[in-house]
Amino acid sequence: MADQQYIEHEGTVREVRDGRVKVSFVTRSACAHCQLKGVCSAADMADKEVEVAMPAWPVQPGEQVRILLTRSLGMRALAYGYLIPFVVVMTTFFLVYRFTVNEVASGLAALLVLVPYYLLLYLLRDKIHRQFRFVITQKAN
Amino acid sequence: MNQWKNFTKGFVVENAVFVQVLGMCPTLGTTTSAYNGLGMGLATTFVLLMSNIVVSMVRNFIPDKVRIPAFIVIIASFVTVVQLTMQAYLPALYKELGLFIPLIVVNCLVLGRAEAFASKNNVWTSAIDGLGMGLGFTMALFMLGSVREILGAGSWMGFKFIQGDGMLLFVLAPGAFLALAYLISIMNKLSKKNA
Amino acid sequence: MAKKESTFLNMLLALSLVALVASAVLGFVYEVTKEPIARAKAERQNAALRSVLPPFDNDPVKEMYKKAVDGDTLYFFPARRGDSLVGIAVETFSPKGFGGMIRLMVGFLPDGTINKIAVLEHNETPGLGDKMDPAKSDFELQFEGKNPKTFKLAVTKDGGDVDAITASTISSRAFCDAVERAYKNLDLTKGGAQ
Amino acid sequence: MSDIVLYTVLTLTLLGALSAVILYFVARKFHVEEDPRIDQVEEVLPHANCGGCGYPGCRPFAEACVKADSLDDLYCPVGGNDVMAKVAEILGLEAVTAEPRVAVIRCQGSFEHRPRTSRYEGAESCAVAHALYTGDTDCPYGCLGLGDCVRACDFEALFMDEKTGLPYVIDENCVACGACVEACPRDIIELRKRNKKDRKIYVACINEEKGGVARQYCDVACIGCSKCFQVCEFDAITMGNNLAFIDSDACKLCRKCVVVCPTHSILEINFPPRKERKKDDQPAAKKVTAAKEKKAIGKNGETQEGERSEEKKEG
Amino acid sequence: MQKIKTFPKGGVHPPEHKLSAGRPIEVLPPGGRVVVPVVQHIGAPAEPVVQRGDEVKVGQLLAKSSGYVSANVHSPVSGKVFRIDKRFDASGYKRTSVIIDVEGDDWLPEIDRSETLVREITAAREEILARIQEAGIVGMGGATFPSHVKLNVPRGKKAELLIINGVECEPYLTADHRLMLERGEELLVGTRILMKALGVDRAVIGIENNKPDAIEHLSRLTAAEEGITVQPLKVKYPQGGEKQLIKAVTGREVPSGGLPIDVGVVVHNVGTTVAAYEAVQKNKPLIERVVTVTGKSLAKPSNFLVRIGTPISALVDAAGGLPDDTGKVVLGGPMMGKAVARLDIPVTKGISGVLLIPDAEAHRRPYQACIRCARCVSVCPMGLEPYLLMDLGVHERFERARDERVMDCIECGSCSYICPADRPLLDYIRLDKLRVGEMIRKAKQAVK
Amino acid sequence: MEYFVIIISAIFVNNIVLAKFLGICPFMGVSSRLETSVGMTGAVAFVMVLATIATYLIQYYILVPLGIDFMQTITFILVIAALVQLVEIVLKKVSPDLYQALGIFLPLITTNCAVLGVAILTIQDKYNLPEAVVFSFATAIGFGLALVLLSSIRESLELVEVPKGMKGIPIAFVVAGILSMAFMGFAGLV
Amino acid sequence: MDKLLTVSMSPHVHHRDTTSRLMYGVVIALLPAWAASVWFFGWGALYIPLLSVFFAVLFEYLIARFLLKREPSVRDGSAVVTGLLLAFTLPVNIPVWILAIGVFVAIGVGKMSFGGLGTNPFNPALVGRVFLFISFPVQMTSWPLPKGFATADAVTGATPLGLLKEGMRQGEHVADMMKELPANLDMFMGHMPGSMGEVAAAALLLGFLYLLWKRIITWHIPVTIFVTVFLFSGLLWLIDPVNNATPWFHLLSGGLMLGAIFMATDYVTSPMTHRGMIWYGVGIGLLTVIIRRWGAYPEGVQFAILIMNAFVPLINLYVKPKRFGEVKKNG
Ligand SMILES: Cc1cc2nc3c(=O)[nH]c(=O)nc-3n(C[C@H](O)[C@H](O)[C@H](O)COP(=O)(O)O)c2cc1C
Ligand SMILES: Cc1cc2nc3c(=O)[nH]c(=O)nc-3n(C[C@H](O)[C@H](O)[C@H](O)COP(=O)(O)O)c2cc1C
Ligand SMILES: Cc1cc2nc3c(=O)[nH]c(=O)nc-3n(C[C@H](O)[C@H](O)[C@H](O)COP(=O)(O)O)c2cc1C
Ligand SMILES: Cc1cc2nc3c(=O)[nH]c(=O)nc-3n(C[C@H](O)[C@H](O)[C@H](O)CO)c2cc1C
Ligand code: SF4
Ligand code: SF4
Ligand code: SF4
Ligand code: SF4
Ligand code: FES
Repeated sequence: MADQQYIEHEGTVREVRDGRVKVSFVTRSACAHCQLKGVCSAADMADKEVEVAMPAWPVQPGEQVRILLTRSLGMRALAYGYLIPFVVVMTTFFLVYRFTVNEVASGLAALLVLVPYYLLLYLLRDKIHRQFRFVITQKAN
Repeated sequence: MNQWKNFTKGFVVENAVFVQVLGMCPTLGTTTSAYNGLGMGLATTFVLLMSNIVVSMVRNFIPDKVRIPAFIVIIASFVTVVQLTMQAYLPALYKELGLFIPLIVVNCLVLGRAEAFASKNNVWTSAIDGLGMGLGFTMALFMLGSVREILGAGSWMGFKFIQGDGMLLFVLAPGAFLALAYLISIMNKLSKKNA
Repeated sequence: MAKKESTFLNMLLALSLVALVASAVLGFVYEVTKEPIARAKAERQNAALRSVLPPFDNDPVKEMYKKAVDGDTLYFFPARRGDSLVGIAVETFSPKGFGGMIRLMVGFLPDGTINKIAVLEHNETPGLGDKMDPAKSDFELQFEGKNPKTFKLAVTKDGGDVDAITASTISSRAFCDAVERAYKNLDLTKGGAQ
Repeated sequence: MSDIVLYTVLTLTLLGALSAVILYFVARKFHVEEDPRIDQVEEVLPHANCGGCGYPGCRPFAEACVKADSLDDLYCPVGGNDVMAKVAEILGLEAVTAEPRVAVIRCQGSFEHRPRTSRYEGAESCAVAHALYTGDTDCPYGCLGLGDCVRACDFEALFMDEKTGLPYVIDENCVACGACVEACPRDIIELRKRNKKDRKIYVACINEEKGGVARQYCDVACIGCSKCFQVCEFDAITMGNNLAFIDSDACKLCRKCVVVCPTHSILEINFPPRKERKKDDQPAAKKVTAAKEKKAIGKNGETQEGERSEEKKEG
Repeated sequence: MQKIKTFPKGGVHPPEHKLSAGRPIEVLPPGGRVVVPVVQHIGAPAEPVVQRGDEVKVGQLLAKSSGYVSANVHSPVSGKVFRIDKRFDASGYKRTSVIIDVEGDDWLPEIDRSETLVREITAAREEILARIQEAGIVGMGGATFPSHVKLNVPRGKKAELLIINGVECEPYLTADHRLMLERGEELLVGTRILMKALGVDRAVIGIENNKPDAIEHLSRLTAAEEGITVQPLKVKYPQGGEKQLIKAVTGREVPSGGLPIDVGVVVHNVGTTVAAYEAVQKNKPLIERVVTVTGKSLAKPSNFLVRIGTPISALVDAAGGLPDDTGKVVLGGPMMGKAVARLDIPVTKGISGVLLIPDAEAHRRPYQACIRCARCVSVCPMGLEPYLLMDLGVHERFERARDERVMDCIECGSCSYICPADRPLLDYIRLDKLRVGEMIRKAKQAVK
Repeated sequence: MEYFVIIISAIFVNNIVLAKFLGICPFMGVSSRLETSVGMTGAVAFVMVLATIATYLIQYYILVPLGIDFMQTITFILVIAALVQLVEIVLKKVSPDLYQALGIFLPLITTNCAVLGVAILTIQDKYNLPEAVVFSFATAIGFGLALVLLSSIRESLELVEVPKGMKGIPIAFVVAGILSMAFMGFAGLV
Repeated sequence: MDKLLTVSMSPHVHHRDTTSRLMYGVVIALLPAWAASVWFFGWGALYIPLLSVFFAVLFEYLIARFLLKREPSVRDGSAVVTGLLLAFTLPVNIPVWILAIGVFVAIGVGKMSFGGLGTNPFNPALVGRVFLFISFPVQMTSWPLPKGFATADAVTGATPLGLLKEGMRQGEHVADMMKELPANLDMFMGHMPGSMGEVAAAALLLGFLYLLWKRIITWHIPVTIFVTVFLFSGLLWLIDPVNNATPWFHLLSGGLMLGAIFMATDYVTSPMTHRGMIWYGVGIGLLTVIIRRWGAYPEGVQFAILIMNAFVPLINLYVKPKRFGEVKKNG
């Protein structure tokens, strides 16, 4: 692995309340060069928000900060969000197809298996919440 | 805005291919010859022009939040119209362009223009914009197609001017990337000089 | 004019309306182009048939029959002039092309002599294998008027009578393979009988 | 109407309605609309993405402007007041105007004023040379001439003058982004108020050594004699660390200080030539006879430079 | 004699040119004016305790250490303090120094100046540490880290082995070599002292086998000594680097970012060891050291025992005068030494050699594009990728440089030495280290 | 058709980007960072498989029976767009943290061109559903392979002095061209 | 004495090797193969490489000077190596205009587009070669027989690998074809049709020894390629000797020797660590055999090297040298 440990974004502090800080940021890396980035797909340029624990220094709304996520967490998010459901969909499909040899049944089963998957995620959301910790640091300079 | 400027901006300053690097798939995939490039460009231009007009016409009826799907429906309809018409009257070209005709739907250029321009401007201006951008796109495809055909097959618009073949690579996939790379580079240089 | 608010109803209405209009238009266009598309399709086949067969006055497409061979299908189109069979066109194939499947239309005269060959579909390299198309080189000419009974449908390299396209032995072989397949499965009597 | 058209209409309308429902929820629950004003603001920004505003690029700056309640802390040095006025107009806020600034190089130690004492070889980087030693002259404050600042400038506002070995600011190009100030390991560059016609007066030296020592490194060093300080009527000059400093906000460009400086370390730039005092206007270079490269090796066995002169004084 | 060992990864073998190896140490008497910088070590500057005009004696305290990681500075000469002022030193900048006009050679009486070897170590552990600290002893292998800090094993750690660094892997230098030959007995007593201070019962003297006479001499002497052995090592630069030496001798690797003590080892240079002997047994502070003066065109390459503060020009004169073709003057060896712009700078505790390089060899060839030959990667003893670190430096990608462990670089220069494209790899790596160091410090502050 | 053949073909021989020219925009846009390329590949694989299953069912069980397969383009694009968004909202509802983490990790997930292209290709090439699933999966892998290679090369090019006129997009196209040339070596493997 | 002292950072001494020394070392290592080539293919094999070198240097100079506006650095010799190696991969009867196009692509597209020496991710000579191979398949696949200086208009024939592929397409058994194929000894000496520089394995190995002796390259890449090809093709041969050629045949035929010794080892386009080089070599070996055995083209080395070139940045990113002190803390 390239030894870089963090994925970094720059964001703006939105709100400080009850020891939690809301930070918003825009992911820009992908379509940075494209002038029509706002429209080519609906979710592209959404302003995203994360909540983090109060850092060690007094933050103020409006302050520019760096949001850090450890790389391994990013990878884990990828796994939970896309890779595992992907595998689930594929396996369901081929399992059902194996036994029914029916395209409609297996196809629908593959799509619908996402429902329980997401339900599971929902049930585990607190656990996930504990896993995914973001950190903010002050911008250098 | 000055309508003439509005029309011509798509050719150089805001050229979809060379400057904005949009709609790369058809640009690469359909330019095996100048003729094919021209055909694809014109098909796109048609969709662009029509969707710009319609979008601009209905822009005030569409609530903001369903803007995008509504535009997609409109664009997709015109794409289908092109598809059907081409099948009916230009079957050979349709076969050559193949997959890339339906893919006009997702060409960022088309949706982008609808969203960024037509949804904010009146019908006439939008039409000019669509036509200009479309023709600029067509020009780019035509140029790329010409380069590839001349280098790759030693012919232009089907007219053969050398014996034997050219550098075959240019009509194949790698040639598309290479030719486009250097065209963009050259165009960048030229447009910088002009600006 | 004021923009419409994004209420649920508005959105639903607007989008449905757009969809409605769009689909109506599309349905209409489809209806209009249905005929020409069908015609264009038929035209292509007819054009191919006409180009490989001597003049005929029946509709070979109507008399078409199939034969499943080597995991794919051969199509036979008998052509007549008046009552007499003037030739049979065979839509044949070979999977051995450089770029995979190639499909040809081979026109045979009633005695089995090859009249002409048209290329329907191929994926060969432009400038190389695609020279099998009569429009692009004279390769096909050497088949015209030859009877496979005496003319060995194989490239010279393999001991046959066909001069391969330069640097495209593979495509040439596939071409021969397809023609050979057509010839082998051609039942000249059958064409007349049906 | 044929069946086909019917089916078409039905399917698509259904689909359309379905998407509408989905998208309704998307819109309500999820999709954060980008404020269109961000695009508008970004549009008027210079697109230099230089970071001079303190944000990583023009778009983040635009976002910051849109989100901010006032533009007090937001300023694009590249676009300057004009652009900020436009931004303010879009956002309906009050623009703050900032005095336009420009970079100045506070070192005149060109080849002829500063004797070489060694020859630097190695990475073309002021930072590297600075870490190694005083540089190829003895002055530990002066410009190293390896162009870190030039490389840092995104606006082609700096170039290395081959003749003097010093960087030179092209006033028209400089947007006061401060990149060069960051880059210089010796903190030689300062952003100063950009006056009318780009006129400026500043002490082009930051040598904190005592006068005699400073003079040994460089003919045009500020020796901290306070003459300028005394002559300034506007309290624009402060003395400290054997060095004079002219506050560009207080300076009224009267040019009195320039003439009293015994070492010609105060520069006046973009002023019309003075008629009456033509002689003195000649740059100090004249007096200092041509380049002298003191031989480091020649000093072998002698004591260090500073000592000699001071010894004399002591004696 | 034992099996010849070396460290496994990386390293180079530049031509050795040990011109002065056969020349015994000469004593260079003090004279003229000496310049004694108050910072001759890593850590906080010492604070001057004398004033202009004071009369001082040899061995008298001039500047007092100002913290734990700091070191005393003693007067190397007797005479009058001319002034306390800034003077150029080996750092390339002017730094506060005590300047003394030499008058006579008047030593403090408590210093034992006799030649007799005092074998018996009477001082207790604490006493040894105190003496060493008091004597201002710092690492004489070049790092000038205050020795008492290294000898004071932190709680929770345990020293098992002392390694005496007699490797002298730099080309040209012979100071340590001569010291081992001429003062072997003192070296061994010094070793015992350090062993006692550390509480270890084993010590290894590492010597490269291009010094067979030193190996033989010390082997003979150690034959009778229990717990002290001589370890011959294959000639390979930078074997003298602490981490490489430990790896070569023990096979252990000091963890990245860690200290030798993390693997139970403490390394000291032979010069330091002899200085420790003198401090503890003879009560003599660190006021002189052995310096090799050498160079291809030099008339008389020599090894001198000189007082701290003596200008290097005096050394050069004593070695036959500055050759006409001198193009570069380097303090230390050619691989790690520091080039200086002038000869009027003083010898300090960490200067082991003065190398005069003829002009013809003094210049770098203009550098070219990196051809990715990977030689720098294969010679780097720390397993870094110098080509990458340089590119990162040039493009100011310091965060990535940090992640690529630029801080592990020991600045041995093997990479720059080997690069066929003559790239100034180490120059930019130092830039990286500078910036990354700032970054780390800033981050630490932010946490606080 | 054998799955193995489909996989080899979709990844190497007829690589979606290098031979078929689909998804070029994200290929150029996302490929400047290796890390996003990896994430992108995962996301694309998921979306492609979902979209393929959905569109396949619609094609053969709605459009074809009704005789309105000319509506393919318009229905497919709507279905794909809705599906992708649905996945996102659900994810956001179900686990905001996960959603946030993904947001930090990934710039965007939809790559219309490639997804729609694959959906249409499965129909055009007359795959059955299991084949279609394998095909779309392999296509995503092929996309990811090309993307990861290009982005790693582009990252390494950031540390050298690429000529001014070639910097950015042009040089990325040159790399893609040479890659495409190299991948021609796989010709005939299937 | 009048001169100033020079000051620079350490180190102050330098190893004597320079870029151009290394490059000309490669040229020297190529001389035996060149001589063999002239012996087998006549004077053409002498002047075509010379022309190629001339074009390479010329194009590099012109592009650097007039397009990039940089100081041309043609003296480093890398263009010479590129020109020479490109020529060595071509048949001796290559028309000069095609050669010129190939060199232009190699230097212009393959090297200078990226910024010249050291920047190119792909082997320039191979970029040129593959470009020509795809663009001019006719001219690139007609191989003159090794008739020495005898005939001017050489008769062409297929290379051993071409024969093999052709035969396998026809469904012939390899064992039967072995009779038509040249004997191993002939292949080792280079008596077979093929590219100018690739035929004489013996001469190439001589060059390999020279490179090793002069420490211009390390053994890792070539040896891993040889071993991988030998083992993999050997395995296939053991499993199915009817449809697979012997491992010796694979080692000695085609461009494997030239590619493995001179082209896969190009510094710029190969990994930076020894472990990385081994991965890279294994990749090239496997791909070569796969393409030869199952692909459309008879020879796979050129593609295999180019494909693995593309993996080099990834390898460099993930296969790091073993860092000193990266062991678990205190065991
Ligand atoms: C890019 C490229 C495309 C090719 N396309 C074809 C083709 O479409 N048909 C064909 O028969 N050979 C094609 N070939 C050539 C064959 O690989 C090769 O020439 C074959 O072995 C036949 O050789 P021969 O005709 O010289 O006997 C192509 C070669 C290349 C490099
Ligand atoms: C590259 C390199 C080479 C070194 N070479 C030597 C050497 O040859 N002899 C030596 O005593 N110290 C050498 N050192 C210094 C040692 O690492 C270490 O600082 C010293 O041995 C510790 O002893 P000290 O504290 O007594 O100086 C070298 C350091 C480095 C980084
Ligand atoms: C900041 C710093 C802290 C150190 N702390 C200790 C320590 O606590 N104990 C110790 O034995 N050595 C310590 N050292 C000394 C090093 O281990 C090492 O001996 C010194 O840096 C010289 O080694 P070298 O010349 O091989 O680089 C420290 C060095 C530095 C730079
Ligand atoms: C061992 C060695 C092998 C080389 N192999 C090649 C090669 O295969 N192709 C080539 O164009 N240049 C080769 N070069 C020359 C040089 O590295 C090449 O032109 C660079 O890739 C240009 O940036 C080689 C150089 C060396 C030292
Ligand atoms: S000269 Fe300095 S302040 Fe001015 S634009 Fe350049 S970098 Fe910015
Ligand atoms: S002003 Fe500073 S950064 Fe610029 S050349 Fe001088 S020392 Fe370097
Ligand atoms: S990177 Fe540092 S440790 Fe490695 S060889 Fe270079 S100078 Fe030595
Ligand atoms: S030794 Fe020099 S040329 Fe070779 S890889 Fe390292 S930096 Fe590049
Ligand atoms: S992704 Fe295909 S056109 Fe943009």
